[in-house]
Amino acid sequence: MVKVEFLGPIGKETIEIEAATLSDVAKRLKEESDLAEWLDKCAVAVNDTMVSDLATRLNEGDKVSILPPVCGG
Amino acid sequence: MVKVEFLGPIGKETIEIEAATLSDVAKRLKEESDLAEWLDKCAVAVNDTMVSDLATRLNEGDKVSILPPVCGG
Amino acid sequence: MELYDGPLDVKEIFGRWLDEQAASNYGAYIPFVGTIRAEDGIEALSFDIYEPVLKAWFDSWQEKAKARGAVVKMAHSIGDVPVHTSSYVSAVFSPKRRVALELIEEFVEDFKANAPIWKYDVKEGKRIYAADRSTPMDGSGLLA
Amino acid sequence: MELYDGPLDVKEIFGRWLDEQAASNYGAYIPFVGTIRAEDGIEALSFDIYEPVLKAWFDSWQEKAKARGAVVKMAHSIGDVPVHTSSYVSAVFSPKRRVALELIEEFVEDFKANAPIWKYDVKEGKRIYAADRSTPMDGSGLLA
Repeated sequence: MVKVEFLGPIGKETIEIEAATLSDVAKRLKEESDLAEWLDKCAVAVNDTMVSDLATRLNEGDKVSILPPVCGG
Repeated sequence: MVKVEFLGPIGKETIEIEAATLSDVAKRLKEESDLAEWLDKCAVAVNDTMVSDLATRLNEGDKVSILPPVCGG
Repeated sequence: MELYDGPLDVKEIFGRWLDEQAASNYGAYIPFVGTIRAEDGIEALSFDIYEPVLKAWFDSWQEKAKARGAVVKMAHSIGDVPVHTSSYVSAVFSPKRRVALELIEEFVEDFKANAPIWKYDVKEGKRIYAADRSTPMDGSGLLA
Repeated sequence: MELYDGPLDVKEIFGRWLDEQAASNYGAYIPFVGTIRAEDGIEALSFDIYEPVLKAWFDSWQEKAKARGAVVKMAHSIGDVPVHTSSYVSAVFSPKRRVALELIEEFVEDFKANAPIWKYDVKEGKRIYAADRSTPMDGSGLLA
């Protein structure tokens, strides 16, 4: 199981899912209708490191963070 | 008569000369050997306004300032 | 990197950073102070921060700055920051003017684009996500 | 425009400018602080200023800044400024981040190129004109 957390304004509770790669996470999250407006503009971190490859492998207990559009300052 | 003052590191006393235009000032200053190293890198102000035209007319009592290379900050 | 609940004490931060670097023989110190403007009837802005990724972002900037002989610093608010108070201070110290001027621009622009911070307007006590002013981070859309 | 004999009280200047603009609804405040580096065995730098032309230069910058909705400020030292103390502070206040970042760079670079200020190294109490670091102002060579 990996943990998927939704940051900032997404306002969705953390979920736990089975996933061997980020591809699996993508497939699973596309089923969630409340994420439809978010996924195409969100970045992704695995264990707090930003990632850019769907083939990224995940291990038991990993944390996947979904980061919506930002505006610091 | 116009007054010509030499700013910053030039270290030359103010002089008074007869001059109807800046051209006249240029002619006169080229005669001063201690200015030989300075004139090609100095800018000029008339009555504290920067000027860029040798034809600038001068009136009795005007102040011409000779400004050597700068380095503020 | 410094995070504070609520508005920043800008003078304290500016002065402390100045003192910290007093012996480092820098030639240029450029802070950037971001202050909440009164506009669109807001009372405040409010901020969420994801600290672990912000820390990684800032650490990578410290490395980039170090490679150019410079030092970067930043402070940001968490939660509500009323109009006309400050939520953000960043700074560059560098031996050289040019490096400092270039770095402060790159640092602030990359901060706006990639620091994991979410902004909300506060109106009548309600938090409204500033969607129109927010930017997808580099690499967004990976899961879409 | 503020001129001081000797080193600047940077914290006082930074804080006072901040307070002066507190109600002006700016979004970005970017000061630039120039500090004397210890190098080449100097004890201090020393400065001559021709105030009337500096004032005219600064006034024209206030107009340029105003046309872009911004405010510029500057302070500079006259005479000796020991190493590790500051001789120069300038600043931009602007509603917008981009304008502030662009203006501070243009303002500082034009200051270096065209502010009528002459710099001297101070070594063993002697003032030596910093010829190698000085730049002819725009329009130089008119009389040559």
